[in-house]
Amino acid sequence: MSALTFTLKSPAQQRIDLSPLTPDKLAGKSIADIGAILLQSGKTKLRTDEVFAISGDDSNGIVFDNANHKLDYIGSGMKSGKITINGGAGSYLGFQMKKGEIILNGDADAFAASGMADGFIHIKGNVGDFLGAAYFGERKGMKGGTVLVTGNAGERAGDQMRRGLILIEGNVGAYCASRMLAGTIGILGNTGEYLGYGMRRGTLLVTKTPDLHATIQDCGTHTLPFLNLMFKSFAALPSKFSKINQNRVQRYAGDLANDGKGEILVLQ
Amino acid sequence: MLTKLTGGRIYDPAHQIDGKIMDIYIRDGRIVERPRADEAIDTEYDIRGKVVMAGAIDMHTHIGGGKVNIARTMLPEDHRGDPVAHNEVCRSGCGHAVPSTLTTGYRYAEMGYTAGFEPALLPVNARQSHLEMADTPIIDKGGYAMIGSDDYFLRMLAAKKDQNAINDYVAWILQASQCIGLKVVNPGGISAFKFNQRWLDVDEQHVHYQITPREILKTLSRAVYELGIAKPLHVHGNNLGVPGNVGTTLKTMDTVEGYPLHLTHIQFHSYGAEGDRKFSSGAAAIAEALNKNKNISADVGQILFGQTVTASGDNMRQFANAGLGSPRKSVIMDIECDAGCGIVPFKYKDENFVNALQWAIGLEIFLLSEDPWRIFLTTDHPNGAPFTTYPHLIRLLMDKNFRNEAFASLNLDAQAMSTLTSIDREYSLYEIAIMTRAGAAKLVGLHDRGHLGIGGAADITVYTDDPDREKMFTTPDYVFKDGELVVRNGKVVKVTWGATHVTRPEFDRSIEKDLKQYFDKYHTMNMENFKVNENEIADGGRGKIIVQEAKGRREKTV
Amino acid sequence: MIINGVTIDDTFAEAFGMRGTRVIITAQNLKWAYNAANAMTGFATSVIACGVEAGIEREMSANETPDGRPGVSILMFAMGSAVLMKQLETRLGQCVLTCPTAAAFSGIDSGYPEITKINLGKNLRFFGDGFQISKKFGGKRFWRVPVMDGEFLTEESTGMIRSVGGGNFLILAESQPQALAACEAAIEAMKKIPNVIMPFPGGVVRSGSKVGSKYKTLIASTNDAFCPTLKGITNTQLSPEIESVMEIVIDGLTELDIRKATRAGIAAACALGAENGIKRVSAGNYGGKLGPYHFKLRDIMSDESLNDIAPGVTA
Amino acid sequence: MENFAQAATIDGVACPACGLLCDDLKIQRDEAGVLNVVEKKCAKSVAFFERPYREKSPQINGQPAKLEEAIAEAISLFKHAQHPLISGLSTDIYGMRAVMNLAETSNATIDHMNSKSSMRNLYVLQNSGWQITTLTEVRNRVDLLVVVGTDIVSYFSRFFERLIWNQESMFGQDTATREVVYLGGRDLDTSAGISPNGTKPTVLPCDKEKLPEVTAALRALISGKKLVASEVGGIAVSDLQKLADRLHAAKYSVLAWISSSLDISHAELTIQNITGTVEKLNQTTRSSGLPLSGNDGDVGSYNASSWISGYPFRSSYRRDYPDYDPYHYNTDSLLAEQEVDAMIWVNSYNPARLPPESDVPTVVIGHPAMQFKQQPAVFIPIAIPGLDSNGVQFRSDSSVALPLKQVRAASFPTLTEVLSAIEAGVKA
Repeated sequence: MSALTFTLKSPAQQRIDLSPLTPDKLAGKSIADIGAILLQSGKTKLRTDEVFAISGDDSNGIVFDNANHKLDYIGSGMKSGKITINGGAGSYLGFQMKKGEIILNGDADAFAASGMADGFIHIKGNVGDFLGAAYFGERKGMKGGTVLVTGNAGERAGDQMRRGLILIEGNVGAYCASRMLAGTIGILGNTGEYLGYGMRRGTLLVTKTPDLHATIQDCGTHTLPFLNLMFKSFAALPSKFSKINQNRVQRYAGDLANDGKGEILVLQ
Repeated sequence: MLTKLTGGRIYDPAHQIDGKIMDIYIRDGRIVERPRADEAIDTEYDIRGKVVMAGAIDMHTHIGGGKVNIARTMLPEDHRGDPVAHNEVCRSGCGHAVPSTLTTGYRYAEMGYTAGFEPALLPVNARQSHLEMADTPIIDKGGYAMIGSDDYFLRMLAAKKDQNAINDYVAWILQASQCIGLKVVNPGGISAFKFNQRWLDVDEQHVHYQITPREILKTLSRAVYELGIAKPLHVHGNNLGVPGNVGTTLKTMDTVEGYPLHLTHIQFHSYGAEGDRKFSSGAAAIAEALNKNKNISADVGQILFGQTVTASGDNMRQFANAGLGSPRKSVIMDIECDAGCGIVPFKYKDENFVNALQWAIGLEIFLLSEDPWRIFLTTDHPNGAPFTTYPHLIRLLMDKNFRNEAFASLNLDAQAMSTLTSIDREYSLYEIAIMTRAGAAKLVGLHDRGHLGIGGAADITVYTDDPDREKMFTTPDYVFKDGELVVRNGKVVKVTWGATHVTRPEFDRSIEKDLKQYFDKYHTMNMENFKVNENEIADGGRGKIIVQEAKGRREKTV
Repeated sequence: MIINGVTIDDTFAEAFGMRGTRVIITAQNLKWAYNAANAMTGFATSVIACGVEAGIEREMSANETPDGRPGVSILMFAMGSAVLMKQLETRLGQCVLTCPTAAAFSGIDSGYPEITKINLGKNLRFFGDGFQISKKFGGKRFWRVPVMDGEFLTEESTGMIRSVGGGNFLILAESQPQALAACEAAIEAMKKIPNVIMPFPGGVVRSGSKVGSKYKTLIASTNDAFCPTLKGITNTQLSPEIESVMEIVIDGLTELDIRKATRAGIAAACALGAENGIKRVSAGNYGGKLGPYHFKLRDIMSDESLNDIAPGVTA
Repeated sequence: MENFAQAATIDGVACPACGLLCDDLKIQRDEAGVLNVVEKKCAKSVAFFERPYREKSPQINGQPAKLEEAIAEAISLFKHAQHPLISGLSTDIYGMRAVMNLAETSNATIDHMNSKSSMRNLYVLQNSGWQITTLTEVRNRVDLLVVVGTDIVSYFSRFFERLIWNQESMFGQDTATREVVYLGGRDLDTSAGISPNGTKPTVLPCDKEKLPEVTAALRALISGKKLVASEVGGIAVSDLQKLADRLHAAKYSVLAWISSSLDISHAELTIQNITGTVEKLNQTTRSSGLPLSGNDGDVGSYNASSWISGYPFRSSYRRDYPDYDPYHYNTDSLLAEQEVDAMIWVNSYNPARLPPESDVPTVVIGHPAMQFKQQPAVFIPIAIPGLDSNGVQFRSDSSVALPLKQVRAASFPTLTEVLSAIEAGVKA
């Protein structure tokens, strides 16, 4: 068995919705069946084999080669298996993902891990805005699982995040953790303005002292035993986060405008 | 063009026809006499063995206007779950809790409904309501103008203006807003909330106007009666949803002193405060009062489980309920010193004690109310459930076993508080035809609808008799709207545009002098622009107005 | 059977099914872990009046515990799940939540066929008055409750399994000091066995009981057949030279754990031998009618396989 | 049928030049069709009504063309596009209906020229909802007006005249005692906030970029939280606390903002702090938000789109059903990414609102006075609702829709006529 591999034939003008191509949806299908699956692009529907050269037979491990930022909804709603993307990914990577694993060797566009329920996403490049945020109108963003970003993340990362873990090795843009409800976001790089704006609950772990707005207030320096547990849980991750072992933090809490039970922990 | 429906089993309660095999002839949108033998039948439908009823009429459904559209706008996540693709006949849209206007029309028609009435049309927002209803295809529509918390009326009442003056204002409002009925929501309460009153019972005074809901109800029900408007005053009472509000509702029945009164979504007003959780069924008391007071009618406002959204003019109560919403968001508005609105998404759950009991209370009211001419089948769409659940609701009423099975899966504490399973009644097809056709037409005052008599509009629904009543009422074989076949096998085959029903009791035109001054002094719109012109509804050739008779003033006061 | 001059009676200990759980308590150092654990397992000798039987199982080094601090594991047993859950919450709340630097974690997550999740800190979190914070690591939920010394950290739940309580043996000796010395030796040896506790003071109970009493309201009373001062007036089980009898009661997560502990304990007592006044080892039972578990002393003492450390016994 | 060749004085004219949609204007028309606003004028209404009427023919690539030719050209551009966009959408409800029909038939995405600001409010509506009020309520009830981040009059000239300093109010309030507070913004024209009895408004200025912090602080104070900071965005916390106390004491406070003036990124979060403040206040007293918008028909446009498709603008018919993605379906990024390959730009009211410059072939259907820097592929001048044709427009508060009346003779086709012709061609 070799990985079911989709190699993009040529760069697309219009974004292509790849939500039909997940391991669980392709299980048991022949290459011919898969080739005939229609993918929305612009106003038209393209056959999968028009868009991709298809090879391999193991739908439990899908590979997209030569991929780019016009390929949306990769791994959307996926329930099992693994998707590896070589190149880049468009928006909605792992949208409302239920389980499984996505490895992106490249950058992703906006709304990656939006509404994600469980599973693991590793973005080895940068990711756009609204990482782990909610679909429009919904009150909860990411609800579980782990997202690891080796590069930088855009604005509003973790907006309305409800549960789960986002670890960003690089920098994050403005309004990271806006309206966050719960869960944990770790950031090793720089943070943008209005960090934790409207944060209701949840934990932000940063290594550099951020500029904070007035409704997030200092609660002093503390040694927090739970950090031991947390860093232990990071140990197996392919990430710089696995090296952290320190439980002394400056604790800021807020956003007081929004009941104020979130925390920003700055590693000392 | 002559069409014959051959051999169907007819249920036409307006003519006391209960399952008789008859032929129906249609010409130019009307039901006609059997033609002469030499007249050619252009189209014949062999419907032998099928059940035939007039097109169904939803006498209370929120299908157009500000709060409905706010509900639509604020729920993209709900639409996303029910996208409606276009086909060769129908345009696309969205379904579920608050469908897009086009989809609303299609889905009503596909269930055999040929008319629906927006029960809370704010006069100040009438133009929008009619615009939305104009974009609702196939079915006929109409609105009940909502007053009773508007400053102009409350001023008149506080100033003890003569009933004739009130009647003139009511008639003017109906004309200006192009409506067929009059509605009052939480009488006086919407206004009271703007003065920071959080509660208003039937005999409590409004802090500013020093008047009570009782006076409002009495005056308006009398106005409706004296103007000869067929549709009794449509009342959403005080204290909606409040445990123990059954007392308020019984008092509300008394306020009108014998004038006709329609209590809408009465389920939400039939709660006791007994038991450990201080929430119990008041259905028995309500049904008993309904059975006794022949001047009172009601629709139920049944709740059914699942996600929906509540949209109401009652911003006082919606504000109080906003915290219970799911997902947790709400829009609460004060509107133009005229009305208000509140929109709160809601998810009714069968494992929830209160929701489960609400479900049982609604069904108890249906089953304990003896006169199907005075009780109507509604979910208060979308407040209790989307209108697309009607076939399911019909099955609950017609099939005791089905009902009892559903009951058995409810919250156990709620089961213990309900006597539903002790009620053996099953609605007959004839009774369903009364509730959803003949009775509804009579109530609203649609003289040419809701029946299959000669001269009636050919709004006709043909079903395959199926012991699974949900299936039967979900997928009619044929639906004719004004004589045209619009639905076949539960799918729209032709899109037509229904009419808007209004009524126009006469009034003293000179009242506009005072009204104009009032508008200029206090309002932010011109009185002339407040009025919706008939041409606006007929605009684009897709709408027309049908004026239903109002039999003039009956007993003028001196 | 005679070991080192000590007669092993041909009898059995009769034990009951119980519900058992393990909790790991950590703290800044062992001293404070013990302070919490001792309090939590205090007054927990017998279900008859304490609700639960509890004890410290063993010490844990920093690299064994979830939060990397030193700690101890405690076992707690009760006759039913409801009472166990209630006692666990009460004791955790009064003895660990209150104890400076102490934290509590689940001690049973896997390794048993049927594990029921029971509340550990789940309801204690409300002490946080809304300021409590939940965190989930490795599929397990933890609560951080702000308290005056920092944060009380507790796992949300721990595992409860069907286990065995009331394993026992009696040491019959020629004098009270000799009986006690044998018990001490037995307890020392038994403490090395995982998954068991000996819930009585110092692991030893002197007030062995029988079922029933002349007083209608009492369900148990002194085991007069083993009371040396009554030798002449009761239907005694004691030979004339026996002056003192002491009992060791064992609760264990499994039947096998109790067998191992029993063997280790009797062996240690017997090592002192008849020359130190240890004459007999017996066990308490009710004729086999009440408890489903029968620990036959002679079988246990002849079963060499019990010396092995069984797999899966790590805490 | 009115004879537009006759001079006339027209009362009660509704003015769609801004979202207040004042319908108390008096307009004079001379025999030549020249219009003068004679009563209740403001700069915007004068610009709108008094701009001289000029005949103008459609254009293809800047060259005059017949209407049929221009429509044919638009059809060929639109029909073959892989992802067409209809943007601008400055029109009335009748025009929007035609937009929706064409959008569905051509599988187009739709967006409004003001969507960047409209979405700030719509995001709030869709996420948390809000508690708001309407113009007549403000006119008759407000006792404390807090204006956030704007002076209002730069956008809505007659706001104070019509809604705050009105002489009479329904409930006997002495309107001159109404209090006005400007919170945030710089260099505001606060003169309109001076009461007729000379009382000056409270002005608490700050940079717009600090409004997220200032509104958060106010909400925290309203909720009874204590702030460590002594000033926020240059405003003393003690001043904010005074404002919080006044809000708690007011009987019907109104917190007004203008989404287009809140031109800071992620402004919806700031608006949520305003609406959150209102929500908190309503636990004990009455308070309402007042989102002001409605210019270029944006409120009517999203309302009509919502009832027809379920979604406001920034939605699309490129699938067989409407879908909604306000992040991606926005004109600027669709053009920048070349995701769309043909655009129709609809602009009825304000000729200055040009389509964004891009390489994407563009059909402009709009105000005859539009002057282009970048010549569109096709330009079709149309009748202006409320001037050259009848129409219906929604007011800022979304609760009131008013008829727009034709007030002069005009030879331009309506947007509906043009779009319906294009739709017929796309369908064929």
